[in-house]
Amino acid sequence: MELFVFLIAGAACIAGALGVVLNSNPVHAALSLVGTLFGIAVLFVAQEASFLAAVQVIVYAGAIVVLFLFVLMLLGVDRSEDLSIEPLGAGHRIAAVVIGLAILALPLLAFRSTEGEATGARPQPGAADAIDHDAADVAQLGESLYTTYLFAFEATSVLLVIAVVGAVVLARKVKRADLVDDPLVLDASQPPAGAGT
Amino acid sequence: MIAVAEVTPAWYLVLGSILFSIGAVGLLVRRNPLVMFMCVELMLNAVTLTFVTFSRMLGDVDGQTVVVFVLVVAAAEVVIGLGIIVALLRKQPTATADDINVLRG
Amino acid sequence: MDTLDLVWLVPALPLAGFLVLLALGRRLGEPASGWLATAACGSAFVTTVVVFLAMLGQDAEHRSHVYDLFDWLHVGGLDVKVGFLADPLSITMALFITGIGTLIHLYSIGYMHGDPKFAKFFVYMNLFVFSMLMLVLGSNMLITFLGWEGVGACSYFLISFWFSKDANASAGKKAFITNRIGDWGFMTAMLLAFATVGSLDYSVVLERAPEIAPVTATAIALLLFVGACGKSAQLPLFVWLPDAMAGPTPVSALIHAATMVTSGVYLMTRVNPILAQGYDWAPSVIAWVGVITALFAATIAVAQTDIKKVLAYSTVSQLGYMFLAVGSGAYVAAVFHMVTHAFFKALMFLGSGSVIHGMHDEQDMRRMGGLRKLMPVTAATFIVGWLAIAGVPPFAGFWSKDEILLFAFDKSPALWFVGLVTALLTGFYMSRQVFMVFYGEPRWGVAAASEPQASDAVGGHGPGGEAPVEPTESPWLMTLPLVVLAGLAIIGGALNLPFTSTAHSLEHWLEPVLEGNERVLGVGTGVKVGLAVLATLTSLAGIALAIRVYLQKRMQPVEPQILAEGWRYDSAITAFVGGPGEQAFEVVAAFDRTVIDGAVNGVAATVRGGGGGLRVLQSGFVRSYALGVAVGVVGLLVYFLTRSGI
Amino acid sequence: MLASVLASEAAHPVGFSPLTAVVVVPFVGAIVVALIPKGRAELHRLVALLFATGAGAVTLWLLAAFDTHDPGFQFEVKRAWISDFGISWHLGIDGVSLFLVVLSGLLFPLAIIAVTPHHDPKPYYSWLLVLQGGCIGVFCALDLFVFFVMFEIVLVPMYFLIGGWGYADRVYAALKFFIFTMLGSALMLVGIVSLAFLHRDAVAVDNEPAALLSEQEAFQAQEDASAAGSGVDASTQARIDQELARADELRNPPLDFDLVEIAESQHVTDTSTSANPFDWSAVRWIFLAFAIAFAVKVPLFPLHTWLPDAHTQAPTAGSVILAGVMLKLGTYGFVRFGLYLFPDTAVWFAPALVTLGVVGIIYGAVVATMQRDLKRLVAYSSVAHLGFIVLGTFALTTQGIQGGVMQMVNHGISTGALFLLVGMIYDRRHTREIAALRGLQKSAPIMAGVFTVVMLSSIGLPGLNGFAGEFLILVGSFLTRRWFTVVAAAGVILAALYLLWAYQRVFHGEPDEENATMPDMTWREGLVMAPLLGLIVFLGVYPKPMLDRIEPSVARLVTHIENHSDYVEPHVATAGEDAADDPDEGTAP
Repeated sequence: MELFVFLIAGAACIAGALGVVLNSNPVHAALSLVGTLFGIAVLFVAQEASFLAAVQVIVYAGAIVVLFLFVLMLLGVDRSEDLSIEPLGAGHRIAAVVIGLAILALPLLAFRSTEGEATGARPQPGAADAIDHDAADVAQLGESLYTTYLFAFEATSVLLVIAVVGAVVLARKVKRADLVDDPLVLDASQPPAGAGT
Repeated sequence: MIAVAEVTPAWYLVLGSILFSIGAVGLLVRRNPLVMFMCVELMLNAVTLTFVTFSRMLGDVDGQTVVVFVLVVAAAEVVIGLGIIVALLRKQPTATADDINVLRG
Repeated sequence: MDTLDLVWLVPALPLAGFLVLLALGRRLGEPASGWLATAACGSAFVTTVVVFLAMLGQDAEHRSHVYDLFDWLHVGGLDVKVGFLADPLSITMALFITGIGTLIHLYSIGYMHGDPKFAKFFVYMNLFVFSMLMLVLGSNMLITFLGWEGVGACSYFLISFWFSKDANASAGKKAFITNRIGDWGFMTAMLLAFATVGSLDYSVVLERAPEIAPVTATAIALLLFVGACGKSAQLPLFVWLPDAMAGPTPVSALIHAATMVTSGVYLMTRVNPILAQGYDWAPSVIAWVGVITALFAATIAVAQTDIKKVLAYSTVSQLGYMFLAVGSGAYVAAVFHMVTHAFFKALMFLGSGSVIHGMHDEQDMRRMGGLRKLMPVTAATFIVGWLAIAGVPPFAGFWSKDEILLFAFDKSPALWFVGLVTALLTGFYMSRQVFMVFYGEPRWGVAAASEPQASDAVGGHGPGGEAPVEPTESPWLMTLPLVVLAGLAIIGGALNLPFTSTAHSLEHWLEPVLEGNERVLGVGTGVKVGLAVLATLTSLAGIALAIRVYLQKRMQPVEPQILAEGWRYDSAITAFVGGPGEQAFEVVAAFDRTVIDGAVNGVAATVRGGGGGLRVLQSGFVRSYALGVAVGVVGLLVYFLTRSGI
Repeated sequence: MLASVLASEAAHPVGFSPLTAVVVVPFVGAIVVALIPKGRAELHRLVALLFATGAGAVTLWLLAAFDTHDPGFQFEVKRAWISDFGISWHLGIDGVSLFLVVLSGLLFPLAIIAVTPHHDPKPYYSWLLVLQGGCIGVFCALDLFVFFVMFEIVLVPMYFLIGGWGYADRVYAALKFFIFTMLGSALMLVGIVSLAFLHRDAVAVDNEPAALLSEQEAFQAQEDASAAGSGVDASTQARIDQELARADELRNPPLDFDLVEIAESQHVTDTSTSANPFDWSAVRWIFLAFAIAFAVKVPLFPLHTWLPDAHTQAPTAGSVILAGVMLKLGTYGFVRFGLYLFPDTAVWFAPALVTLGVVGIIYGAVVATMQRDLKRLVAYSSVAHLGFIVLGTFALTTQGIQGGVMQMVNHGISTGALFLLVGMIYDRRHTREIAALRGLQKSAPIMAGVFTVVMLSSIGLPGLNGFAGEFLILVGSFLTRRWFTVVAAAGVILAALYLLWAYQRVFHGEPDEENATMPDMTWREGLVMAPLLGLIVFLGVYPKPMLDRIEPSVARLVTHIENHSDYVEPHVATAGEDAADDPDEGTAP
């Protein structure tokens, strides 16, 4: 049973991922990203992390991707980019692919040396946060979050606040006056891409 | 019924690394900042997947905890990133990642 | 308290004079400041006399008395006190320094009359007397060195007294630096002495001289001799003395004839035990340097036209005699000649000063002549000096010079012969001077045959004497010292008459200092007399020759240019220093600019260049950076995997 | 020694300590000046002067209260500062540092009186005060870390003084100065830290036996308890734990940056015997690190090139302080942190450093002779003079080191005075070109007179301060380094050469009209020069009070060196003993 789940979800993930990379149209890319996200969520469920699966769907599929689409639609920048050209030179693209393959190949190498068996230290019997398969994972997650990682958790709240403020500051409409030396603002006089030294 | 093969954590990990490398390549080849962001998300998800896998395999909930943090950070990151992109694209709708090179040395 | 303790007063009085004048000199003005300075020096003389009498009261072995004032440098083994050594030698020196010093101070009041820096002149003069007294009275080498450098500094001030003339300034500088070269020797000698004996006190060093290894003793002695060469203007360091004539004439008389230049002789006499402890060839070196200098300078003096230059070179020559004496172990004769020379040479310098004063700063003898009638006193006294230096009996010079030659003969006839030739020349050039200045027909106002090459190099205050003026006798302030000195120059020989052993008063007097290092003569009375007669005849011959040439004009004067230019010795040195020497220095300076500083700036440039090169990597393309990151990731992966042995 | 430290700590109850005061006062002053609103130049000057003189007054009090016969550190104060790293606020002065402290206390007020900045008085004065605090701090510090901090603090104000108030090329000069000295002190920091750690390890090794002992104690206690049958009761357990704790403590002693502690215990010694830099022991490298830092500050040939630029471009006060005090940081460092901290290594390195010193003497003099800029000339003369100091220091004899210490002060006085005079000339004529000056003695006789005295002291004329120090150095170094000394003595000739030549070109001759109209010294300038002249003469005629205070400490230092190395101070045959006969016997260690 798990096999089928894994195969289907995994296929969806990879398909979505490829879709993101290969779709010249950003909107399509965003949509195929959704596929991947759902696939991951399913795999979470398959690994008894149902809470994370839910969060995954809500936060990513529900919030982040929608945010992406909002930006795309709102600013109407959904023109497809020409994948056949590479301003940084063909070398860049080749290098990218090579590196990508390397990043894929090296972990696989590692697996081969362990006969395809992922290894790791098993937790001691008396470990505080060992998974109890009868209890709900939400409970256990919550416990570990609010006890062991309480400080980190609080820190994330601060992080989110900062993010919100930052987003507001960045996205607000800038007045013409301070356009002048705003590094993010590009004049038409800016040299075309790739002309930089 | 066909023979049911055992799904080892390794499978998930391999899947994770595949997703990660796809994301990486995408980040490198795509010029549209939004799409680059999506690729970053891909990579993050690949990592979360491996975390969850390990968490299950080691019978330790910490892995999942980390995933929660990853999600939060990802959210924050996206918010800021999109803010920047909005500011950028509003000025120049056709801007690609290569146009933002004011920090050229 | 012991009367000998008063010795500290001797230098203290001029010092006090110096300080007072330094503070109030300007306010006192002329002539009060002059009188005050004279008083300071005179009182020092009186004190010296008191001490001298007190010392006469003692018996021979108690005549050496050390009086320490306070610790100067006391570090570890080194213990140097500011102390004074009163013994026959130092008191003899102090006597004629203060005595002649007072006379010259007196003279200066007249000579410096009307000079804008009248007061300052006496400030320097008192400071000089003080330093000179420290030099001779110091109880250890370091105090002597203090005086040694002090007189050097004073002579620097006084030579470049009229500093607005570059020649004067250069002369002063030259004197100081040349002396410094000698001082290096003195300093090193002191270091060696301390390292060997562990003290710089004469009492210790000299008393333990016999323990010093001959090689060390020789080294010390010769290094001190280097110092003496500098101070007493011997070859090869005599070059500064002729230029030093740029100073006011009283200065030339006091510093560059009577006192300072003789300090080298004093030093060598003082350390005679060390000299005796060294190898035998060491004294011969000194003797030969001395006699060669004497001859060398005498030849130059023959052709000088500047009245003061003649005297300057004759001084060098006479100092040569003194070193000849020291080298031949005739310390008494050396001191003897030092004293007599102080008399007649000071006399002649003051005389020449009086002439220059009377001629309104004319120094070229070719523009003088016939002054005998116009300046009777000056002429008379000058002539006395002339006879004295020429060695005509019974004048002072005869006795001292004769004794030196005697000892030289005993050491080696060769030395004696050179000395004799020098005596001949001395007689000749001194007579030449006298005739050119005081005899013959007046030539002032008449332009000399060729423009004098020397007279413009020496300074005169006020306007130079271009306008033909009637020379006049100097005021009594200037003539009085002349008369006194003339008297001394006549009777000075009485200090040490060779006839009976009791007449050898100076020798007995200096006995305790010389500790039997005085050479024992191996010649009989007959030889002595013979030599004396021969010496006298020689100098008379010189005079006679001069008479034929310059008085009766029977022979053409031979004054080859090369002699007038002092064998071009000085000019050669100047050329070297100004040429290769300066270039060498310039090379080093250039090395500093280019190589060392260049290296530093080079490094800076390299860094800047490197940074510029690395700028290229900072392309500003996000994706390139991302690529970089990715490469890093791969690198790390590879690293970890290989480390885990896959 | 540690005991004495504790004793003195007891002697100084918390609260007042003169050294802390003298170090802190200038810093406070700097803050105060900084707080006074802009544009009130006179007030700034007044306050700055007040604080500088205050510090100076305290230093004079120190001089008065100093116990002449105590060779050790006096007025010592030691308080825990950063106790985790064993860093303590440890100050103290002995004969070596006393006069340098006084010098710093003296020169700054004079510099403030003498020179008024042309602009921005406020930062100028507060930087000057920071500089004073730093300098005094360096001379007082007895803790490696404190020393380093002070050593660094000094750079900053000097950088700004040169860069802010200097002449045409100031920025270049300031940067050069800063980078040069920074490079050196960075190395020194490495040296300090590694030394502290080496010291700790060495202490641990020494403690090992004691540790084993207490462990045995604990073990024994356990044995007895079990032997008695009764289990380990509370008291025994307590004893066991205590013993074990003690053993542990002994095994890991705390870090310690205390100079006196490290130097006196000499745990870290130079074991290597080879000259090959590839198998040197760590200590040699550490010494080298220190030595480079100090050599830059001194500056030793060939690291001197920052000096002429810094001196020439710095404002007059800057040059005065630079020459008067800051160069001494290097030479003082050599004495305190070279000889005292690494006796054996210092002995090993001595020949090299002496050589550099002598080269510096001749080289500096020769280059000085050829300078066309009066200030540059004086700067190069400093190179020569400090060469003498280094020669004396590494001659390792009482006379040499003492002469070196004395010469530090002398050089501070006479070169400081020289720079003041050059500054006065510049203020009047707006040029330092020797060629442009002429016949000043006619227009400014008093200045000429003062210049002459200062010049003669710099030349080393007996009776003036320069000679006393120089001669002691030569005497001292002659005992161990005969031939070097003979060469060095020749440097005396050159000193006369370049200074007299310069004097002739500047003061002698017939002045042209602009030189002829140059005004003479003002009373204020006279007021500044008077104390310096007084010291020049006094120290030359009667250096005894100074030498007496320096001697005990130096003697102690030399014995310290002898105890911790195979060096033996050469025997000087003093009166009564037998003369050392052979002059050529190599007395060098």
